[in-house]
Amino acid sequence: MELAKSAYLTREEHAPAQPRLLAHPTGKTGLWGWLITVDHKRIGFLYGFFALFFFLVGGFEALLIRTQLMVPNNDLLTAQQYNTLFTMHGTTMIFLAVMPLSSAFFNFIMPLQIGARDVAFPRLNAFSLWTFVAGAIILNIGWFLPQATHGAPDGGWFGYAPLTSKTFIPKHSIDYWVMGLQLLGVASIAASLNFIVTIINMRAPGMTMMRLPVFTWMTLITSFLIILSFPAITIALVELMMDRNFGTGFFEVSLGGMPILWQHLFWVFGHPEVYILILPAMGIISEILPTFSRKPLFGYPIVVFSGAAIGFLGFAVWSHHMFTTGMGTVATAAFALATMAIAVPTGVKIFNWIGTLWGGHLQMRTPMMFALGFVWMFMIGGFSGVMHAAAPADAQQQDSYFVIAHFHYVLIGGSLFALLAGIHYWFPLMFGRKVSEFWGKLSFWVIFVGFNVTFFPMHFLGLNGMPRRTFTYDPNLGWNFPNLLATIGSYILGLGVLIYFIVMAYTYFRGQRVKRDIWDGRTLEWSLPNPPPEYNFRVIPTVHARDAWWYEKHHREEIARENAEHAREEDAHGGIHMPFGSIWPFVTSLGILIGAIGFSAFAPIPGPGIGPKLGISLVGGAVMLIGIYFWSLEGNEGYHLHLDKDGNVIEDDAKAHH
Amino acid sequence: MSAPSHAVAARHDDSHDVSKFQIYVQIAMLLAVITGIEIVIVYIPFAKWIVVTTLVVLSAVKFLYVIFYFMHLRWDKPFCTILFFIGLVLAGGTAWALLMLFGAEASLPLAK
Amino acid sequence: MPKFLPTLARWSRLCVALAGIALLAGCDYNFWQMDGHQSTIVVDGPVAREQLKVFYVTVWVTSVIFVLVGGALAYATLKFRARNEAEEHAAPPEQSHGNPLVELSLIGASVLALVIIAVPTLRAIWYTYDIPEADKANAYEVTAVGYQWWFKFEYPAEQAAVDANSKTPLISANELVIPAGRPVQVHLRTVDVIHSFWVPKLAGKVDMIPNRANHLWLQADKPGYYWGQCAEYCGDSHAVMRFRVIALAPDEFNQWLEQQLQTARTVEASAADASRPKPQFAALRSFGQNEAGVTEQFDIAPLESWRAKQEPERNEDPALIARGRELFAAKTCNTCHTVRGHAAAGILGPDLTHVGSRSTIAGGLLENNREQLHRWISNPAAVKPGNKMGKAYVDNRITMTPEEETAIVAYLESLK
Amino acid sequence: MSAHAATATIDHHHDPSTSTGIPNKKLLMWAFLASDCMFFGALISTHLIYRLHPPAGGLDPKVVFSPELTSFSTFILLMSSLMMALAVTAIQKGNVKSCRWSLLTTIFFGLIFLGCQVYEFNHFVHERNMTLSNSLLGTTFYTLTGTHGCHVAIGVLWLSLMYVRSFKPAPGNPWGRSWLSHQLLHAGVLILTLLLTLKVTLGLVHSLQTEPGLGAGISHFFSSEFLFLAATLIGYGLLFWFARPRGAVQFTEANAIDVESMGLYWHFVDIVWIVIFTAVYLLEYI
Ligand code: HEA
Ligand code: HEA
Ligand code: HEC
Ligand code: CUA
Ligand SMILES: [Cu+2]
Repeated sequence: MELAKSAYLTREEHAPAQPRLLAHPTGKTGLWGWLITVDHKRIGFLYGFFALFFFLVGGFEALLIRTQLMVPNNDLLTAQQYNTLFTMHGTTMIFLAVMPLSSAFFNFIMPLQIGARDVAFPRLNAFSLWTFVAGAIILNIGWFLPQATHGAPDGGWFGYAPLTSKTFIPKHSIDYWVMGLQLLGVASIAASLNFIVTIINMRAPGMTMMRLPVFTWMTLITSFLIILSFPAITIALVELMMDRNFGTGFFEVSLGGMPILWQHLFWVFGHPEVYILILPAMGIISEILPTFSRKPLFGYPIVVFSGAAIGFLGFAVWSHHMFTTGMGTVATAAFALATMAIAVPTGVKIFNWIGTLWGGHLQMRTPMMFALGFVWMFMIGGFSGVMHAAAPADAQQQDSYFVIAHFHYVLIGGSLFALLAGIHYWFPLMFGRKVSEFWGKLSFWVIFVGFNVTFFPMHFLGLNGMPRRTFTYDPNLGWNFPNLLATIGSYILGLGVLIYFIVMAYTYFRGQRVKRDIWDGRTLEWSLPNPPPEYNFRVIPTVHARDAWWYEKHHREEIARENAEHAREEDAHGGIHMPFGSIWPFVTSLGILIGAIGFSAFAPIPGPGIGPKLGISLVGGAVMLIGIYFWSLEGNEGYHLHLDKDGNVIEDDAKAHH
Repeated sequence: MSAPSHAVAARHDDSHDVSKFQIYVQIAMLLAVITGIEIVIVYIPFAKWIVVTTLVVLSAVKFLYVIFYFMHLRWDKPFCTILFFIGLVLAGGTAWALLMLFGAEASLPLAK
Repeated sequence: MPKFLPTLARWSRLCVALAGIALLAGCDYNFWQMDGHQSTIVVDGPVAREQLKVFYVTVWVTSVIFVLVGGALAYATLKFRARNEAEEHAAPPEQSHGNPLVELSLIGASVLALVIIAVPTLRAIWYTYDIPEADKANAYEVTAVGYQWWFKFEYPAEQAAVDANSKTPLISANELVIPAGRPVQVHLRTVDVIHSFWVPKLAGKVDMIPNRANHLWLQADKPGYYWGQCAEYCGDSHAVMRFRVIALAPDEFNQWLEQQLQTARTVEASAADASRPKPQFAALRSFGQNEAGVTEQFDIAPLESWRAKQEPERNEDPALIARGRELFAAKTCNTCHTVRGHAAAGILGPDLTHVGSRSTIAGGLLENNREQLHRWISNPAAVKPGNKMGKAYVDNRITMTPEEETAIVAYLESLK
Repeated sequence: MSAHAATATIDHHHDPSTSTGIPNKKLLMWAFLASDCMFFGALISTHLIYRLHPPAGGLDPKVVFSPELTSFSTFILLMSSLMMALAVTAIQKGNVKSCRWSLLTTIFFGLIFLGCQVYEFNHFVHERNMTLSNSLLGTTFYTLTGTHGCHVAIGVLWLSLMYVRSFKPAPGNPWGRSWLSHQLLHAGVLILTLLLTLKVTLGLVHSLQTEPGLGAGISHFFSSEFLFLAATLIGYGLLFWFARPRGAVQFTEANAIDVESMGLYWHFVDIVWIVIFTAVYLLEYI
């Protein structure tokens, strides 16, 4: 039976055999289709969509910051507005832009790289997505509420106690921050558990751990960092929330609390967090450089191992953010040395990337430009990191613009460049179209120049004593020119970003169509047609070598024989298993959102008044429980697809399977 | 997805299945006894360090029995053990480091 | 070769050229010299110097690595680049997988480079933490207390007169006066949130954390006037929480102390005054939000300007000052401010006993002159958003006519 | 896989559909527990740090705590762990009935533990004057043990749902049509009955403690808790009715992995208590 050409089936055609109270929604189109989707590629796309949106928002906030600082004693913004802006800029960029953008690639690319048809728990994946969206909403909700009593978060992105206590910021702004981050934590942990199980358990036959593509390895390590570091901030936030709403004394000096504890708990999370931001980027770079050098990654095992070493060491250095808190000599020395040690595994990666280029045939395509830009910029950012690690020098640099320069070099020159490279690199796979080389490279150069003009002068500003988080400065301190320069740079950077986005949007609709595997790729995702079908692999591939697809391309007959045999086997076992879509993850997240709004927006300002708070929270809790209940009743059922040899769906049966 | 026949065979020479019930009950008794010892020992006027060490060791024994038997790490693939111990060791290490940091003289809170 | 490449090359060359010009044009007087008032590069004390040395070590080591690694990277990129269509489509190169020997030796080299950084780092950690044993006896002790958003300075060793028969440790605000050439131990405390004490030219910062006894030490090589700033985000007006450190030669320091230990100066009306012409006050100017509170002249010789502040003005108006003193109580200023000897003992705001002798007010934000005093007391909330004095104006319903303001300003200026 | 599972024996230590042979759910649970270690690590650290630096004039835990009750609930939690382990073995052998009984006992012990905790908190607040916000000890103690209590409560909820799910009729079972409403009702009655049990038990303990003499205590108990007692008994009657045999169910040996992952969670909650019992309670007495 010849059905539709695509694998996108309608609900009627696949009504389940058994009558049921709540039939599985199987719609594949329209808004409903997006809400119920459990397809890792669509979820990845949604992550990317929201992340890029919030990147623009965060960038817009940055431009406002820079405009305020363009000239001394500017009064474009009030102190209050400025403080809100940098808090939200930092929080947005880290939690709502870079992390979810990495997550977009984890979702979209990782299962394809290991030869899987989906992640291990597709509905949990949808739940992570929607909970992330809920967290983003809570974080930003304050913009739209009365500023005097609500307002967006304004305690700085690391929200040091006791400034964030009710005594000093009685508004709800901090409650939104607490709840927002809490939800983002839930989303990230759930997603990461899923990725860990997927990578460890869902690999195609022959895909041993030491054959995993480096990007997948970095996904795994990042996921571990997330599940092991987020609990620390979750607990810190719980304690803060208790202090704010239930009068506990965790950070309350009058009861004997020690606010320094917040800093420790925050940075126990915070430092691994920065590696959560950079490791996926390093993974992307480790895919792009070999592809465009047309040779395997230099020293694969040691690159993988150094990634793990960075992740592990990352848990032992948190106090380098606290060198100025008077920890005493021994602790300071220990953390300084541990921090420096991280330069070694990081250096290994840089060396191996250069080794990869060495002797290759470098094709200077746009992704490659961004990747090379990454290596340069990240190196500079890393060096200023080592300067911070030298604790006595850091006593002068901490909380100055030198830190701002350091981390924007690693975050933009590092993480962001790699993510932009990744978008260019995988765009043809995701959408079947390719960005024009000219416009791609142009956006690269404008971003590259703008970035350096913005942030290089900040090193000098910091060394010349300009503290961060200051909405104004006096004209007599020698900071005028570098600030002006930085602001001009940020406009250039903004222009570059704008070009980048316009080009992407244009390409999405009108760009040049390309055939599969346009870069002559090395890893399995390139073996798929673009865009990949819902079931990813017609036949689960058998992996024979590290660069699996490269090997397949050079052993075509052997692979064809193998695949035909596997296809027969699979058909005999019922065909391709596909999970049903489900609305319950969305409902669960919706319940969480409602509950969190109740909990943050109506937290008692001082006194008890818990009426509306309790009410709304309970409604949210009930919705959440309903979601979970029906979700668990659904069981992991799905339907089967059978394909003909051209990949058309020839038959499918909705027989529930386990 | 058929279970390979050797797996089925392997299952049968696993004698632990037969006596699992007894094992569990015995371990539960052991754990109860250890708990009893713990409660008693804190009241015995030994040197402080002896009591602390004993308590830590006894708790660790209970802990290990539960994870290796009740949670059958003993019979599962070692990977599960590794996975859990990554978290356990990091959590323990972090807790230890925090206690050291706060124990250092430089971080004593202000005397009132 | 794709036809866009020449265009692209032209574009990028233009961009790089523009960037270069922009950077070179940075002949702003101290962009490259790095000798601003808060410079960490041009420093005046042993602690800051030690920290700078460590910084230079890191700069040199990383620069060398940058040249080597960057060189290799640049070389590889240029050398192995596909230059034309044919090279783009050439057969792939040898699929080599790595070279353990190279990798191990690079790891070794990195470790070595880190050791070069680590050794001076460790030395400096111990040196900057505490005053060297030999100098301890010579050290001078002060306590700095952070408030949202100003600094209180206590001199525990100095007993100041409250009235004829009681004394209290000397307290000042926003300007820390220290003896030059002597190590100074600064105890760091806070009454509310976390602040950080930072005088870049003298020493790196240490935070003031609630429920924690932090300290730092610093020393000024020679007499001088130093800029400082709170370096930890502490709420709305963190950006304008500044202070000054004034280092004086021993004699001058003692002289200053002597003056500060006195109770507040009381200007008596004398017969001579009646005949003296009344001072003319300039018309009050209204300031824009965030308008600079400092003048350029001040910067040229700040220490001299500070010294000039120590002397009483020549033509004071005793009647006006006396009126100001009355108003200071009438307007409830004394509930928050201390003026030793003038029946004002509030502790929520800075001690004003000798406010006239300070070169700045409002936490180092405004130069201490008639105009800025007017600006401050007429609307403190406009100068420092969220500050307690602004709140007090609302809570206590403090309003002032320009005449009253003038009187209070005259009074404050008389408090030398 | 389900069709297959019904016919062949299942190897509970090897799942051939995954790369490592470890079932996905088990791996997920172990990874989560690794993460949970960090949660409790941070909380326990907070508590211990403030015990290391107690504020001047703070409460003395030796005065506040009552070791007898805590030892009792520790013992109860251990026993619940045993029952949980037995539930897993039972279902692995395909013995649904024995599994159900073990689950119920586990739930019951879990509830007793929770009851003890509620009692303890209540006692500390009213008798020992330690509240969440009047002392740092209260702050860290309640937050830490309360978080553990939340874990237990979630576990109890999960166990209850699993118990109810074990009655879900197999396909082809004639009364399968109405199972959803039936199941909802069953779950509701179960949870309500258990809560009532808890309430009644607490009431009994309270009466015995506050009234002079056994007889007075019991009569006070009957007079004050009569309605609750009656409701509880009705609840148990309904539960028996719900649990009457009605043909084949879906819950089989193949669900062993579900029970097992839940068991992992439950045992973890137990080992966290082992640590808390030592670090929070016992260490204070030396
Ligand atoms: C992507 C994120 C990212 C990454 C990868 C890093 C990487 C590093 N960071 Fe950074 N860091 C941040 C993000 C990041 N950081 C952020 C966001 C903050 C500020 C938070 C805030 O306060 O708001 C911060 C702050 C910060 C501080 C605190 C500063 C302060 O507040 O006082 C310190 C201190 O040690 C530090 C150090 C380092 C070090 C040593 C590395 C190393 O991992 C770098 C290693 C890399 C190299 C060294 C380059 C390549 C190596 C070679 C070529 C080999 C040879 C080199 C040598 C032997 C030197 N960082
Ligand atoms: C990944 C993280 C990330 C990224 C990508 C960025 C990107 C940028 N950041 Fe950010 N930054 C942080 C993380 C990041 N930052 C953090 C963590 C802090 C600390 C916060 C704190 O102290 O609490 C910080 C702080 C910070 C400061 C210091 C504020 C202060 O301390 O007072 C400054 C100042 O210049 C700055 C500038 C910029 C600029 C110019 C960009 C640019 O790269 C932005 C480029 C993007 C654009 C310019 C967007 C272009 C969009 C348009 C042109 C269209 C806009 C229109 C609409 C939305 C409708 N950042
Ligand atoms: C809350 C009570 C409060 C009241 C009432 C109050 N002040 Fe203040 N005052 C402060 C605080 C707090 C500051 C420090 C503000 C800052 O710099 O952030 C201050 C600063 C000052 C300063 C600058 C001192 C310095 O060295 O920086 C002057 C001058 C001053 N007040 C004068 C007055 C006068 C005159 C009045 C009455 C009309 C008054 N104050 C009423 C709290 C108060
Ligand atoms: Cu005080 Cu910033
Ligand atoms: Cu860090």
